Amino acid sequence: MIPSDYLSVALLIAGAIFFLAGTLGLLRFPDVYTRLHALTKADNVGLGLIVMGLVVQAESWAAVGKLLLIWVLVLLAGASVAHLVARGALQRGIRLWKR
Amino acid sequence: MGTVITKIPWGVLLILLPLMGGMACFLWPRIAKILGLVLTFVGVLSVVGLGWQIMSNGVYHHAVGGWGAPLGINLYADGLSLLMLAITALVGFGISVYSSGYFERQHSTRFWPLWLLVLAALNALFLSNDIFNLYVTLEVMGLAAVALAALTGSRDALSGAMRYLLANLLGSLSYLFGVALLYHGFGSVDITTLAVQVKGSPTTWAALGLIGAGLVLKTALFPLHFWLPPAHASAPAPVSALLSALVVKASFYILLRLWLEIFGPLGGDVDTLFGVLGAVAVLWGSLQALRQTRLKLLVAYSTVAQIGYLFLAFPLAMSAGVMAWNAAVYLALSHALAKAAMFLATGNMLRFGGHDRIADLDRVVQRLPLTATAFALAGVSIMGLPPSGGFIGKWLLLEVALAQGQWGLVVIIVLGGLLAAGYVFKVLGQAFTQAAVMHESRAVPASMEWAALLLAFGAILLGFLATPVLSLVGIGSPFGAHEVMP
Amino acid sequence: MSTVFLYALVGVVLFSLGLYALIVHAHLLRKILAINVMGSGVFLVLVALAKRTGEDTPDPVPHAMVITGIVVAVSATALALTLMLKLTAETGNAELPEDSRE
Amino acid sequence: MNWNAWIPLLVVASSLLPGLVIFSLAEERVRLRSTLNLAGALVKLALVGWMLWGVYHGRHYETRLALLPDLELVLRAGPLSLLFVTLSSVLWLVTTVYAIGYLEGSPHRSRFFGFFSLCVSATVGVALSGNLISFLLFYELLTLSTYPLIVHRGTEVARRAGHSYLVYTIFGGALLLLGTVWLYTLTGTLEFTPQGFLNSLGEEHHPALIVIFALMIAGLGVKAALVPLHGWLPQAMVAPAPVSALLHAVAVVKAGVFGIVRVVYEVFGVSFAAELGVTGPLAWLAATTIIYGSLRALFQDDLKRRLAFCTVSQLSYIVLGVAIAGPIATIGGVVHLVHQGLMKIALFFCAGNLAETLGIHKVSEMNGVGRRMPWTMAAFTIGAFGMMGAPPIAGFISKWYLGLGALEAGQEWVILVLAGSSLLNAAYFLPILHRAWFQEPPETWPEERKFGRKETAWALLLPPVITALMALGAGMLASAPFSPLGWAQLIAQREFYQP
Amino acid sequence: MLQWALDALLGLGLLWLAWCALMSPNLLKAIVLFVAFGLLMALAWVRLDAPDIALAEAAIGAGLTGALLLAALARLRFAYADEETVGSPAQEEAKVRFPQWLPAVPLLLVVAGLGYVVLSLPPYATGLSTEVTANLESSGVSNPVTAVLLNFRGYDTLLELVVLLVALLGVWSLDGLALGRETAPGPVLDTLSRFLTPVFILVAAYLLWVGAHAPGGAFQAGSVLGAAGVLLLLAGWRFRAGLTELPLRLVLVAGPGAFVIVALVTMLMEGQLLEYSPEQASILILFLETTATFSIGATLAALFFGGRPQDDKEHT
Repeated sequence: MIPSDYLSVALLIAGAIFFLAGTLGLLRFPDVYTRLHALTKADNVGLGLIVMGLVVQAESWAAVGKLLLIWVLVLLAGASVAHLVARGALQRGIRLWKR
Repeated sequence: MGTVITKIPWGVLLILLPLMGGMACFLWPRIAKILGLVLTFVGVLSVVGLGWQIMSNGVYHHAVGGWGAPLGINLYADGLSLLMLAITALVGFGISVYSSGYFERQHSTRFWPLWLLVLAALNALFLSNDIFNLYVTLEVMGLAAVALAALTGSRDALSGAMRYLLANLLGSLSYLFGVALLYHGFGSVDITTLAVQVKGSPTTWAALGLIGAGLVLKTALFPLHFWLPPAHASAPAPVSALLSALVVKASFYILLRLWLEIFGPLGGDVDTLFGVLGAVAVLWGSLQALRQTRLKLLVAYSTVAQIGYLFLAFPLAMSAGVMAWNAAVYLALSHALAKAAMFLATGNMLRFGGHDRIADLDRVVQRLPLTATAFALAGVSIMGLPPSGGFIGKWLLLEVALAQGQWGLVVIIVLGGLLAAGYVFKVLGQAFTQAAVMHESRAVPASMEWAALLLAFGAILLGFLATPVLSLVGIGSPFGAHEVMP
Repeated sequence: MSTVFLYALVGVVLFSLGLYALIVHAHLLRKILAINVMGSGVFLVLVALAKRTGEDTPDPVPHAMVITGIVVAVSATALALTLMLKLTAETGNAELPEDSRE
Repeated sequence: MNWNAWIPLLVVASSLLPGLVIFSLAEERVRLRSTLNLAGALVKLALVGWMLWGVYHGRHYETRLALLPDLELVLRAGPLSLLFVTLSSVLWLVTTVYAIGYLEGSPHRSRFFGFFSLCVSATVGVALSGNLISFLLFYELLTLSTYPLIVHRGTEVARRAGHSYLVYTIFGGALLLLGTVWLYTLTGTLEFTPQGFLNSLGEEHHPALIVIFALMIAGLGVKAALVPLHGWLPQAMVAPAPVSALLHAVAVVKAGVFGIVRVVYEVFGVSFAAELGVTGPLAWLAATTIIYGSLRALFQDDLKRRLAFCTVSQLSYIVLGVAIAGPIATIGGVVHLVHQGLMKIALFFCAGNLAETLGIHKVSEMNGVGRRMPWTMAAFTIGAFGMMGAPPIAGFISKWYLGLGALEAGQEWVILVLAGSSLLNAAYFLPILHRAWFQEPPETWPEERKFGRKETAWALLLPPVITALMALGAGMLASAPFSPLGWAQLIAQREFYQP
Repeated sequence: MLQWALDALLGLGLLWLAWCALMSPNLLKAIVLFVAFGLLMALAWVRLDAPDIALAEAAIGAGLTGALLLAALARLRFAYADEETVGSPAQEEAKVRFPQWLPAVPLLLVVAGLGYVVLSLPPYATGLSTEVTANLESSGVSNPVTAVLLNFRGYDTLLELVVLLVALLGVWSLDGLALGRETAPGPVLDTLSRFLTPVFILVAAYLLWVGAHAPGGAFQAGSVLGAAGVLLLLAGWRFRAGLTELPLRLVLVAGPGAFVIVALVTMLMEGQLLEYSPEQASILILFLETTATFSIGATLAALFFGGRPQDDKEHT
């Protein structure tokens, strides 16, 4: 293992932790809006960290570009879908969770 | 003149022309009817050309892409394929003529592209020598047939088509699994190559089981016939004719071809199983047909019974291969003509009277004489009475069965004929009498009556053509490999 | 057991699972799902066994077949779904009617 | 080009082609239709006459068409064939005239005459068939083309009669088919051969041959109306009179009987059949049918039904003649083929006339009808006496030869059957004659149609008179060279008992 | 060992997902699970060195099939909603017709039998890979899968494009319910689709081009185009009036049509159907793939749309 590998490992583990947190939120949060919140926030960051961890390992700039593109596209899709789901839920009259 | 005819690649044209025609009909619906008629007629000519070619040069080979087996796909046509192609062309032309009068404008634009694509798939299927390619042709044919069966959009048509689609897909997947096993067991999907390679092994038997089950389901052999009557009875008349006359024959053809080339010598007792199922199908289908009160269902159940006859050849072929297969092929050919005629005639009666209740047929003989004649002549062939193609087929089958002392089959063959007479005359008997319920009648175009009549006449004519037809089927000796079996 | 046979066996089981579901379920959408699962099973068998070349590159012919198969499957699914919807519109029920003819 | 090879086919075609054309004719084209029919009948008669002359002088007329790889459709004019062909052709001409008159103004005549011609073609085909598969082909064609004639009226009764006819004949056809195919697998040939072609088969096949014989006789017995397979015949009498006359007195039922003659003489060979022990039971079956038919006829009030049961009984004379298995009995049986046809058709024509002119359908309505329709009843009387076997009418010749043949073959019991049946014949015909001639006519007839000073239309009157005269002539001129008897003797010499 | 564990896990995961998808009491869940199953299948294809199939599976098997299924479910529920009685979820429950174990017994035998057969196959078999390698040079492409699809077994592919066309003809002839526009798509979806469409097109072009020597090709590219179409349709985009008739049909037919024409022309020039001369092979294949890509994309999108597209003014 060379130093860059350690960096990768650290980033990947961090990413995985974010995913774990996001999934936990998905399972444990009380309503659709809070779940969306947990899922998208955590996953976007998690994926970013994992992409970073892989970028460190990348062999060419083209590969780096592709990895980043994936992240950007997922960010876009995730944000839009989260918006659509939330809007759909609102339109169906699902109330916000309140303590 | 002769050399020009032998140089044109008729076989390929048989596939490409209807394929292009189907697409053209889709693009320009206005010319669909004319184009369809012209192309199905050209199909008849092409088969004649192909026949000429085969008779002067022997079996037809075409290595698609120039690669040849095992890497590429081979087209192959011997006497058996030629006869299937010929019957497809003839029945196809009849169906086209009939359809040109049958469909209203909206349905017409939907019918023609699908019909031409089915025709292309049928021709491709009969010409293919590659089991995976056969799968693809089966799918083209199956999906298009389902779409055609659902064309009217009525409740019965939709549920019939749905059942048909599910059965088709299940059959295809089972077949594909068998193809996968054969390919991985013996390294080829070319039938000729496989014929050499395949040895008796668990792989072969499993492939036989899967392919056999899939094709038997598609051919609607008892007890896997459940989908056939609803689908065939609720489709528009030309589609019913197409399904009963040609589409079920296509899967039977594949089964026969694979049995002859690959599985026959290794099949074990499967032939007996086929025979037993065929026998039950003959009885069950006929009895069900007798019970029906609706004409189209009666005709559809008759198909179930007649398919049973085709399978009776399997147990008999063990020791009398050529004769038994000749009988099966003859029965298949004459059934194709007769059943097409019968469904078309039924369609005429249905249009004329607005219903197909057998008990209320209103003096059809007098008011639609050509249609009644067509039904009667087709019935003669279905019953196996002379002179007709059905008679020749049944004669050959009886001869083999008697020569081998297969008394059970003898009884089934005779009994099936009697039951067939029962259901045919159940209809004809009512056709002379006046119905209790009067109704408004609707005119039937002459093209529809004549199409039915000429097809029926073809079934009768086949009774006089045994010698040339049987010598044609012998080209390339498709059944020859089996003759030396002990 | 090698990877090849592991996946091939999974394919066999998928095929049978699909078949089971196809028989057991009445709802047409489930039947269509079942057919798709069966198809995946067959494809898996085809491709898994193609890996037995003993080299790095597997046999490409089954791969091509499976791509063909996937396209066929999606075509059939689309047709089946449309049929199902039309049938449901007619009968109010996404199941095959028991023989409804008189 | 050898024209002789096509004449048998032309004989069949001479009624087939006009028939097919007639189907397509519009209902009201009476004259064209009649012309076609009569022209066909005359052409056929001419061709048959030509062949008669030729065969008498030893020529061969044979048409062969490939049917299956090893089997051909054979039409051959031998003496036996010609006997039946001549009968059918002559009677077709007569019946056509009768039918034109009988059906005048009734609906669906194109259909009727079309199928009628088909039936005649099939009958001629049956007669000319040179092997069993050709025979089978025309035999089934006959079944199919008769059906529309039986249900012609389109009533419920007609439909049921047609149904019953089909149940019997299709079943019979299946048995015949089975027997034929089975025989073919044993011998590899089906060609009708004088003295049969089964002699060479070994002992071990004899049980199979007996079963085949039974199958074939059962199959043919349906049309020949052997008890217990006769049930369809009386029911089929719902058909119009020309149909009953030609088909149910001559063509259809004779096809069955003719088939039995063929099977016994030219498939099995009469001596081989006797060796197998199958002729004895056949003779008993025929005898039973003779007596049973006569007994049933006694109790029928419907005239056509009475005649139908009479047919059942009389047909078995022929079978009996065959089954006695001797040369003289053979002559008696074969000649009865013609004689019974002539007499019975005359009777049916008369019955049709009564129904058509006066609306009489029942025996009990026939009081004094002889005074209203003397010519018709005179013809009826000749026919009836012929049936009883009174000389010099044709029926006497048949019974005489049958009796002689039975004595020659040492089967005296047959005499008893003949005598008994003659008594019964008298018992059911004489009361009719008595009513017709010696009872007072009623005030009004059930449904009378007037034909001016004539008793009925010419087309209806001439056929019964002519056929009755022919029956008389066949009896009186029996020793002339071309008489039915002379020809039957020729057949017996040439085909069955030549050394 | 780790590899093996991964494969085993993947295999079990596939089975578990399939079982859940097939037996889930809730139809929506079943479909979502099926899509997940498809994605896992894509992973399995990667593990089996079949990246071409992985791409096709992800795009078609999971993506488009999933979209079709979901759209069908939505329309099904919409149809139910019209009627009082059928609105209940009981309709969708995994209703079982007879004792569940009854078909299970023979099916276990089938599993055992087929499993035994599969295991009985020899561990090494080259199939046709040596022939493919030997002829790859003259096929015009260096990706063996593309070579098989477009050259060695191009005839299959021609018929396969016909299958796709037939399915569309079937859907149209059934008067399928066209995708409605119940709710306004909203600005986000609109913007997203506008932004993503060029990306999709770019990806499709890339896949098409790269297919000659690396995983990718007409089917993958076509399905990406199809996905773009689906997104656009969801965002409310419709065919412009005047384009729904002949122009649309021309695009749909272009793939198989070009294939047939090439087949004819090659036959006239070389003697055999679809026989390419080695010099022209690569350009012909590219041509065929390009037309096929457009057709596949258009057909898949049209299949998703459902009914026969009509001009907007007629469509209410």
